[in-house]
Amino acid sequence: MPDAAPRELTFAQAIREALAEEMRRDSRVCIMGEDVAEAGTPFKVLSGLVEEFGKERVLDTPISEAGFTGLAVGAAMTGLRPVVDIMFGDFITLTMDQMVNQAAKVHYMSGGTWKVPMVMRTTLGATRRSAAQHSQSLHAWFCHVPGLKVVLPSTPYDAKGLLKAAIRDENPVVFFEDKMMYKQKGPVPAEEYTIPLGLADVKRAGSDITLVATSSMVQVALGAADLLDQAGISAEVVDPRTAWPLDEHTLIESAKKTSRVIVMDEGYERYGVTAEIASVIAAGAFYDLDAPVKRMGAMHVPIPFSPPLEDVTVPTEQTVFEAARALCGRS
Amino acid sequence: MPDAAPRELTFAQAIREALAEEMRRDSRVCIMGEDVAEAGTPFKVLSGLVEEFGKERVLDTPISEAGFTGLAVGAAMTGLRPVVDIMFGDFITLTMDQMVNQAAKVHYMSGGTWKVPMVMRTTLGATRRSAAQHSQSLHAWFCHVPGLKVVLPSTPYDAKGLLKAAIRDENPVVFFEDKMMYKQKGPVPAEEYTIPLGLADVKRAGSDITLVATSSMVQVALGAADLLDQAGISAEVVDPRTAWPLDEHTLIESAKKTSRVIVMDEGYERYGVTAEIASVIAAGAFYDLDAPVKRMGAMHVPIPFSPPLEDVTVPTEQTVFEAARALCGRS
Amino acid sequence: MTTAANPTHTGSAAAAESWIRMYRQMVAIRLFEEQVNELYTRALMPGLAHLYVGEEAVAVGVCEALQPTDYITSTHRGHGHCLAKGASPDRMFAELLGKEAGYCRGKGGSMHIADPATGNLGANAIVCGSAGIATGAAFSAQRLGNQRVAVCFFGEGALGQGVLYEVMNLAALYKLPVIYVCENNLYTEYTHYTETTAGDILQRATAFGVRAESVDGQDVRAVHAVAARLIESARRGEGPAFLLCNTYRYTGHHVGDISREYYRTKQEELLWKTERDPIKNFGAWLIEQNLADAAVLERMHAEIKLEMEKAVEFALASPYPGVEQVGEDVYA
Amino acid sequence: MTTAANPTHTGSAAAAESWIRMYRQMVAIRLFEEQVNELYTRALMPGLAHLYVGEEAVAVGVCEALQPTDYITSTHRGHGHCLAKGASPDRMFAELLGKEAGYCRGKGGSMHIADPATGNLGANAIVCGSAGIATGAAFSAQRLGNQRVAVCFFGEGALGQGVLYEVMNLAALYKLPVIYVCENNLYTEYTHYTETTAGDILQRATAFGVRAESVDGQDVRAVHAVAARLIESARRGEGPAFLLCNTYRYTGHHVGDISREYYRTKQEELLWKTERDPIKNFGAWLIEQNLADAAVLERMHAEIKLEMEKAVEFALASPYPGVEQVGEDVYA
Ligand SMILES: Cc1ncc(C[n+]2csc(CCOP(=O)(O)OP(=O)(O)O)c2C)c(N)n1
Ligand SMILES: Cc1ncc(C[n+]2csc(CCOP(=O)(O)OP(=O)(O)O)c2C)c(N)n1
Ligand SMILES: [Mg+2]
Ligand SMILES: [Mg+2]
Repeated sequence: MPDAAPRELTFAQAIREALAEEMRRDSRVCIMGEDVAEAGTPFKVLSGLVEEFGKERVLDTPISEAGFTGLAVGAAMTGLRPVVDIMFGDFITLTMDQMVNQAAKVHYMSGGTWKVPMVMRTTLGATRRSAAQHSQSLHAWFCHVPGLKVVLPSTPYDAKGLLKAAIRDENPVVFFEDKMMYKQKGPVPAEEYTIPLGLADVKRAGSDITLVATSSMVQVALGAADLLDQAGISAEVVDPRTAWPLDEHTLIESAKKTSRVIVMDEGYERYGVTAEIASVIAAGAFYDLDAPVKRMGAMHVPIPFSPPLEDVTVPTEQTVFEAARALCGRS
Repeated sequence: MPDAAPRELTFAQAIREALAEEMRRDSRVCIMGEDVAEAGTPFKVLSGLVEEFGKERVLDTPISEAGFTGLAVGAAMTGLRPVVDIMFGDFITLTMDQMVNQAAKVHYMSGGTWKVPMVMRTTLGATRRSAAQHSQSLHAWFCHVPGLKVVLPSTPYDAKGLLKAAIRDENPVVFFEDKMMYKQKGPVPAEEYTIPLGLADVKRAGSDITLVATSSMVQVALGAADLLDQAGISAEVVDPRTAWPLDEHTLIESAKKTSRVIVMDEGYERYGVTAEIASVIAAGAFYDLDAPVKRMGAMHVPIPFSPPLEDVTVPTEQTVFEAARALCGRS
Repeated sequence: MTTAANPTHTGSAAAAESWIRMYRQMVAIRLFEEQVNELYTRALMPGLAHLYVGEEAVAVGVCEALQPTDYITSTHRGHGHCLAKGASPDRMFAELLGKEAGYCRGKGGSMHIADPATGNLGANAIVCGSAGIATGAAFSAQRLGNQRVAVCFFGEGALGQGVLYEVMNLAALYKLPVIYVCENNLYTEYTHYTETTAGDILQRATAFGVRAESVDGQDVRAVHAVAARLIESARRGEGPAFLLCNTYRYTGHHVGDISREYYRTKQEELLWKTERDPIKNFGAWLIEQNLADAAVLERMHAEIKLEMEKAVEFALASPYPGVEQVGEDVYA
Repeated sequence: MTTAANPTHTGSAAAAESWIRMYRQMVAIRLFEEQVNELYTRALMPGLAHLYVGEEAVAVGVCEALQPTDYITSTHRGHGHCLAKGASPDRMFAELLGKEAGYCRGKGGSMHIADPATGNLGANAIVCGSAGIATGAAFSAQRLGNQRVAVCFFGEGALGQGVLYEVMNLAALYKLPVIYVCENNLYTEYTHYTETTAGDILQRATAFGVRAESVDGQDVRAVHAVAARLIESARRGEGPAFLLCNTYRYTGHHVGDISREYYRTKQEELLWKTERDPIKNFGAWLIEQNLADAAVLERMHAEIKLEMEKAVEFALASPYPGVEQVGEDVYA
């Protein structure tokens, strides 16, 4: 259906469309997870897929995250291309052995003979009043693990293109979706496209400061950039899109251009994604930076339930705006 | 037994002595893990303890890392002070839910009413020809998690003092021991002492470059410092000793003094401990650094079995020496 | 909740008192949950909550057989366990609203209520997340010799989690005083348990050396009788047990789960509500046995309703924690 | 390893061939392991290895009932499975020495040998680490309709890992063609299994809907008979099975585990070696049945010994991988 007219999809729809297209294209692609079939997940992201592809390919599992992730690893090694659904990113704790000691290492340990083309889709993000065990953004763990790729889409367009690329990838890929973003709309062309893993995207060009932002933080960065604009500061917003492979080049070039950088990610700030990106930039743009690279991530506390407390644990447009202004010497 | 005479213990003996002393001091302290009793662990670190304290307090468990770690969380909440033994650090993958979603969060989620005074002892380190599933240094994951403390001792003296402090701590503490270091000797006084968690230690003073090194990398840094000395470069070796709490002040002050820094840790370099420490230093000593902070960690590959391959995956005295020389403009 | 002797099998006054207490407790849970639903519907509660309506007899029957110092662990569907173990509704509502007066100073919310004073080690939002904790509490009890017992409540969905079998094995090996209470309400979130559970549930316990029984979870007397027996046996050092309670949740998986026809029929719901309601049936029995008359029970309902309304008011009027508290309680 | 028809229950020539092949294979495993121990003792092998000596009948009896395209997963004690499924000793030794000619280009070592050509999905150094993988291979086989079966070998220590029960439940629900072969050699590392295993092992499978049988793991004919039956039933779509093989490891947990008196007696070891040796007993049976005579078997031993020595020589003479290979194979 070649249709050039601009089309808007929600983030959830974009994910679903990517899955449907890949499942039509390749009969080896199947989905497994808790309440993924008729229920279409609690977030309703997968609604309709079981109707089209049947229960053989959209598989409701028991609440056995380790078990069905392990099953997916073996299935991926032997001819299928499973997409595993881990409802909340907090539950990846249960899959670490399967993902890290198995999926990530099979190819290497076997001297390149076995492959594990699987995708784990899961969620991140707080401010949903879901408390400490349903609000974490733990993707930094997987970024640390050789053999895995980690995708952090921030728009419906990126989500669709990156998910299709992830499904076609020959390696285990972990795909984190911000659960607060599912209803957000954005343009998604009807034509087929994929986005290669490992390419950053400049979401907004600017000259005074670089805001590197991932996933849920991209919208925050763009909002802050608007505020900064009004304050006469031109912010560039760069979205790495994949935390691994990491497009260091684009990040460093932007930093060299603007000479000031804030790195934002919704995972915990300490020992998290912002640390890697900040230190890559601090080293790569060392001679061009006018100020220390500033990091903004989740506060180092288990996510509290109470709304006024939860709200201060993550960066907001306002806090980013203020930090950026201060970094530019205009506070 | 007040005895001021210098006394040498191996790293393993220091650990064992710390445990024995704390078990004598406090009947609530108990040990659980696989083959910890008569076998005293495969590393023989715990030999003799079951003989003194009995099988009730030195408990052989099934191969159920998640199960007995979970049991320890509950036991810690209700009056005991368990020390859990996870044989290889690679198996923490199986305990992530218990440690991260339970142990680390209980105190906070309960509004400060329940506490989890437990210690997980485990190992890190490669070059033992143990291949990809028995050679990882995954401590960065725990460093990322609020509610946990992470200890990385590098000498018998530190190991003993820090372990005693960890056992007395009211929080879940993860204690990583370099398995290649167990037979290394060092002075350990016979007198009682503890080392507070959160204090870095300058292992060697110097003025031209700072080598920040953790755990297994401290000896490497000290060796490199000797080589550097011969090349006319004075290296300061700083050991944070605990990755969390992190003694940022000492690290930054050393960096300010020397103006050049290499951060070394045996975990994967990417998204690992070196990223956090490097970015803390790059920001904290921004105006004093003469060169980008250099990071040296494990190569981003599953640890290979083959000796010549394994040997190049981790920093060595020679590679650190060369990197330091280059950083000082003397390559 | 009751005193040392558990004379509920006799026709004594103490038994009668116990029956009435259980009835009251079940009604309290139901009316508590009605308020929760109301708060959600009126958009006064942040987030979601998982109601225990329909399953009251399980929590109450079991907790009536526990001492105040005994431990429980609970789940995402935890209000019932929490109340049955003795928590007060006002601080619970405050917690559900994220207020400082809540059991967790607002930090936990519906899925994390914990209360050392009543031995409540905490609700848990990880399915099966508290199996280790309960087993560990039993381990402490055994090692400290304090005669306590730990009860681990969980839904049948937790049967999917391997750690359950790991800790049951540990409990059997060490003969720990822990009771695993499986609330089989037929569904996990939106999937019937038969689609996710192969084999035989009771055998899943006995295979690990944990004796197992099942009971009609809608019959509080039956639940209480078998729970009391298992608990006292565990207390005597005879080891762990598994109790399968067959029950049903009347409403959605959570308060927002309104359209349920795609996973279960309205007739099924109706059948349980009309034929198998634990409160209604138990009330009828109390009247039949001349232990209460209808008017007394009605008055009780009204009283409790008022109590719940007051508790909600308290919670609504309570202040949020100050923002500075966000960084407190991370480390002890 | 064998052809489609598995006529080992008949007295046919094919059956005789199969018996001889199994005998040869068991001897090959034993002599392979002797060379491994030798390499360790002479400090020619990096790291450690876990010998399969004493357990040969399990791997051989099971793998004889498999097709070349069927899958296996293996453990830290994996040389026997690997050989029984058809791997060649020279590339295995090369792998054990970290040489480029090894099955994994030297990257895996003893605990990670994998070989797509023989359906070997890989040994695994995580206890129970391959249970998910084997189950997934069976899932693929079912979905792709390729009639393959997957066998998951593991020691009884893996019964401690919850994930085993998670995947058995999945296998039963989806009726997957997977056989879980539990090698109970009585010990984990240094602990007798009765100290770590409550309840009943077979029930731990049946409770999850997986039918279970046990067999004398020292009797290759018995192992083969029951394995063949379970495998063909799984292949027909009748679902998973669990096979408990009672066996014994003659030597230490690993090559360096020399002093074992603190966890088991020398008498016990001696008893198994003298009375229950799978090779000796099977050889005697072959002779008794006139399927071979002592001289033939002796010649076979000598031949295999030579083959193993050659394989070792090959491995010793092989080059290490070039250092540039360290970064290859991380991503496909
Ligand atoms: C480890 C984990 N996986 C998935 C979930 C999401 N989840 C929350 S409740 C639930 C269903 C639980 O069913 P059951 O145990 O039967 O309890 P019920 O809700 O019926 O009381 C699921 C899948 C979770 N909280 N934790
Ligand atoms: C998850 C995990 N925990 C612990 C270990 C350490 N370990 C290696 S082998 C072993 C014992 C295994 O016993 P069993 O499964 O009976 O196999 P066997 O060695 O007897 O063949 C242990 C505890 C491991 N490799 N993986
Ligand atoms: Mg349920
Ligand atoms: Mg064994």
